[in-house]
Amino acid sequence: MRRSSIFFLLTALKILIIIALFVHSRIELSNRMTLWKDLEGIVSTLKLTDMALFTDARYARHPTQADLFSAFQDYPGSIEHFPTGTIVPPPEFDSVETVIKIK
Amino acid sequence: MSTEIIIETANTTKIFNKEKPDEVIAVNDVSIKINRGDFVVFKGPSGSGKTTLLSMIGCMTRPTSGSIYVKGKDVSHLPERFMTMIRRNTFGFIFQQFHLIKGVSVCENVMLPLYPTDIKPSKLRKKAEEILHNLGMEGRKDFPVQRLSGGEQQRTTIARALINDPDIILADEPTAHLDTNLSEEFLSIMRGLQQEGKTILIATHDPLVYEKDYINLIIEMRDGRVKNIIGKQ
Amino acid sequence: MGIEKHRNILDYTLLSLLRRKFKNIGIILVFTFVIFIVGSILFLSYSFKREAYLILKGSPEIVVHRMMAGRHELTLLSYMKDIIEIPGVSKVEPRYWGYYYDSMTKANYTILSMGETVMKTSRLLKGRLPEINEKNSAAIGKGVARARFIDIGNVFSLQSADGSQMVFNIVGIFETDSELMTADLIVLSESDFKRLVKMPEGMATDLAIYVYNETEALTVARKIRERFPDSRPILRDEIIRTYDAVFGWRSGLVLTLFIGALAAFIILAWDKATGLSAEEKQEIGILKAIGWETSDILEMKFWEGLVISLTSFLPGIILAYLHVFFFGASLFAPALKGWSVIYPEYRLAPFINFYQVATLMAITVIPYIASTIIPSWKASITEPDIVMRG
Amino acid sequence: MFLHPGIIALTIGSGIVLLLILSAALLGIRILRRWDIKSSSEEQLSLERKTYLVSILVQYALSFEILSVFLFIYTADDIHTLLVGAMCATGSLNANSYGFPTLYAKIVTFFVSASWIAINYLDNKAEDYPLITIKYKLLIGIVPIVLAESALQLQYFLNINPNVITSCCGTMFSEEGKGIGSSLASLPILPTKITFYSLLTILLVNGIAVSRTPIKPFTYLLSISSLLFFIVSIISIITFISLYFYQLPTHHCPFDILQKEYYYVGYPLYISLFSGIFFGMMVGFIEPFKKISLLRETILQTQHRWSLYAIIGAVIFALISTAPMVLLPFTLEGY
Repeated sequence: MRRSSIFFLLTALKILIIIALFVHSRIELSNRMTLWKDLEGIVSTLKLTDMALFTDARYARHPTQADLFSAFQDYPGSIEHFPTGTIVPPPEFDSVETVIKIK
Repeated sequence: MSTEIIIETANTTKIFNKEKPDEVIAVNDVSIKINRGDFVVFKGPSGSGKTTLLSMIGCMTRPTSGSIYVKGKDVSHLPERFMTMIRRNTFGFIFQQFHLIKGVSVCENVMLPLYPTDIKPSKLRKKAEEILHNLGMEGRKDFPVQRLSGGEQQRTTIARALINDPDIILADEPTAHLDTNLSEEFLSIMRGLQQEGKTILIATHDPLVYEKDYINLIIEMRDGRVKNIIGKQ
Repeated sequence: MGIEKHRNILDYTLLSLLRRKFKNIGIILVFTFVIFIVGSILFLSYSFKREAYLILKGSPEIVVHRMMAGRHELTLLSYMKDIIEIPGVSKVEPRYWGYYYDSMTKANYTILSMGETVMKTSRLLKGRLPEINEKNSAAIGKGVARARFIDIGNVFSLQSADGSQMVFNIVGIFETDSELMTADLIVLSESDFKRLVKMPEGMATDLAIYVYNETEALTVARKIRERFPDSRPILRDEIIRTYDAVFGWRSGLVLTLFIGALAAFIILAWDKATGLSAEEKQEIGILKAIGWETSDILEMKFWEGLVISLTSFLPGIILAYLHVFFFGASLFAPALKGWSVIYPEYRLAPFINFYQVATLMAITVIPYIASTIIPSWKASITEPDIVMRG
Repeated sequence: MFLHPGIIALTIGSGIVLLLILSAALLGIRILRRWDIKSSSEEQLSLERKTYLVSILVQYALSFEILSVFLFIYTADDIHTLLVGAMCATGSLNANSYGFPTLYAKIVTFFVSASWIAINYLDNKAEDYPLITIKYKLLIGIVPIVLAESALQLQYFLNINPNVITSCCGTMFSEEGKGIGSSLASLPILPTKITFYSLLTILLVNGIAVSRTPIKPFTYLLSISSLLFFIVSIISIITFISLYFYQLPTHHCPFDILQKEYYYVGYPLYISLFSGIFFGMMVGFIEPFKKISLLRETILQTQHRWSLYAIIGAVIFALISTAPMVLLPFTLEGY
């Protein structure tokens, strides 16, 4: 067999694997639909606003509820929260906050 | 036999490093004519300009001034792209150090010159095997070239030079690394090709070559100039 | 204009790559690793983003904090009756929540009371939630249960604001599937919560506002600000956008750092390509002498780049996918965990799409290919007559 | 500016394209100044070798550019969640005044560099490189376009402000609104349809004429009709074609058809349109080069081939855009 054919075959094989993974992802996602519905239910009952991913600092546990004014709340000098601090900064409010103007 | 002029050089000059301190005039004002079917030897010591002349005729490099006509076409000012086309279609090359590509089988080495063309590999392989067969190399076709003997390497280079069915075969010091027996064998192969109608150009300073009686043109060179042209017929 | 020519050149390229096996395999391995890491980061952060988007749709449409001296203060329940008057508002509910630092396990819990709404049973909750005025019972997240080695039916105690220990029966535990949201929760009844933190009457942590028409939320928020200048309304849109920004920032940050590694790799590749060895140079000289054209050599080099990038890119993606979605991004887990004692166990939802693949390609393959252009050209213009000159 | 992966990718990508085109143009200037095909000097030889470098630089730049057009639209689509009021790419592109100009610049860059490659292809067919001056002048002309594109893109990403409420396709292409988008959306449907299909017919007739005998005036007519057809097609997509895909009489957005909900139908639609139009326009563009005797044969063959590509592209485009009108029950009659 020609070397180029082998190369094409191998590449096609890898693309097939990727397609298989893609199919896997779609199946997995559709399986999760009910889970998300249930989670949404819990979120709305408990009136949660945040994920429990980072529990070591206040702004990391509830990034959406962190206040705007204490700029240095555990940041940037807070070495005790170092690993999460590099991953979750205090929210960039200038890019996420909706300005609510009072007439 | 026809007397079509297949190669003509007109005042061909090649200067390396022009207008620099280390300027070298490798070929100086050479005008020769070669007919189709000739067996030509360029004779002269090393540094006499025969290799440079050969590479200009073979469309590998362009002359600094003067013209070169291959089959009547002026190739001296062609861009490289088109020189390559002519080189690929017209010439077969045999180099002093064989210049086979290591790690590649004999057959593929022979096929290499026609890889960048639209020829089907199966067809190309058949052609290569046929040529190798004619040269008595069929048993070696899937050998890696670095394991071949000197004579076998020589025959592989000949086969590679023939793959594109060239009109003209250029050989640069082909016998330099061969013993007498192999040199004789090489020359007889060349003689056979000449009899098939190919034009043979050999640059050499090996007396074994230029003393052969079937050679009909000897061009003697020294210091980039043609010193003497002996035509035998 | 046939296709054979290109395949022939590809054939030869593969042959010549195979002849320099170790060098090329080395490059492919390094490149695969670069793509694997960058790909994992992209997949991971995109999944978090999408998941946050899907789940947090259940959050209250507006949360209203009260600010005092630049700090988050308890909200007065008396605000509620003014807010409910605002046209478009369908419901206002107080939220009671806060943090509890457990010195025994050195963990931070999120304590909250669920107010008046009573949840029907959920697949994601083993047991039940405490009733509104039920004393000394709690539902906890899996993370808390793990940290304190407790289960349904056990009791555990928290120290209240006046220094006394309050004991709670565990009446419910949130299931593993919900850990992403619930791992560190301790859900108490409203009265227990107030007792635990000694919250004065007439106060709540903040208010959750619901509106009839979601597109009116912004207008409602503005009216709340007009009515109570010391309040800070947070829209659900902002909550979702915060997560977009957090994970975008996160992947952006790591990518920016990683671009350094990529640059180093490109320098390596460049070096490999420019440092044309004498042997390679001669090989190209021979090819040109026997009839290969400059553009054929360029094509060969193009194939070389393509073969190396494809052979690295596709496995890189496959590995990244397996890493993130089958092995829970285990390589990144230490960084994600940080110092948290409670860390949710979750299986990420495998969101992938063409866009991520294209982005990944733009970040990794394109710089690599671009860095090979000039070296390829330099190789391609090797003069054919060097083989004649010996 | 957000540190969004797509934005990082696009910024790096446009930096690379700019670098490639700039170095190609610098080489181009050197070549323009010193080029002398008659000379055998070493300088001329090294210039000839540089032409190879220039052409691969532009070729790579073009392929990155193609990827970047799609990535740009897709990124715009992806970041709409970060912007208030944006519901699709239109909204994101509207977030500031640089969005749409960036898109237009990308399309122009795409067309210009593709035509450069086409001319380069022709030029390499003739032994004395007759088009070299035109070619490198065009190359220098590409530089400001690419420069503008990168600058616009950078400005676009730097100036995205999530606080400013943007208007999305709903308002931009609404029939009541003001501005180009709205006036296109409110064009009367029947006359637009008639114009669309009659221009398509003219283009096809010219294409067939050229593919038989590539001579004047058909070659020029093919170019002109391609250009007109391009403009009318874009208008038609906004005015009526997209409506059939959305099955909604009021939804005029030209970007939503790129989304999953519509089975990505926009991609084949735009790709066939762009490639068909490109080849159609190039047919007339290369007509003047026929004067060069060495190129005459090549150009005749090329025109024949390109006119076929133009026909194929236009037919595929027309088929895709007509299919929902014929196959789906939705009609616009009565609106």
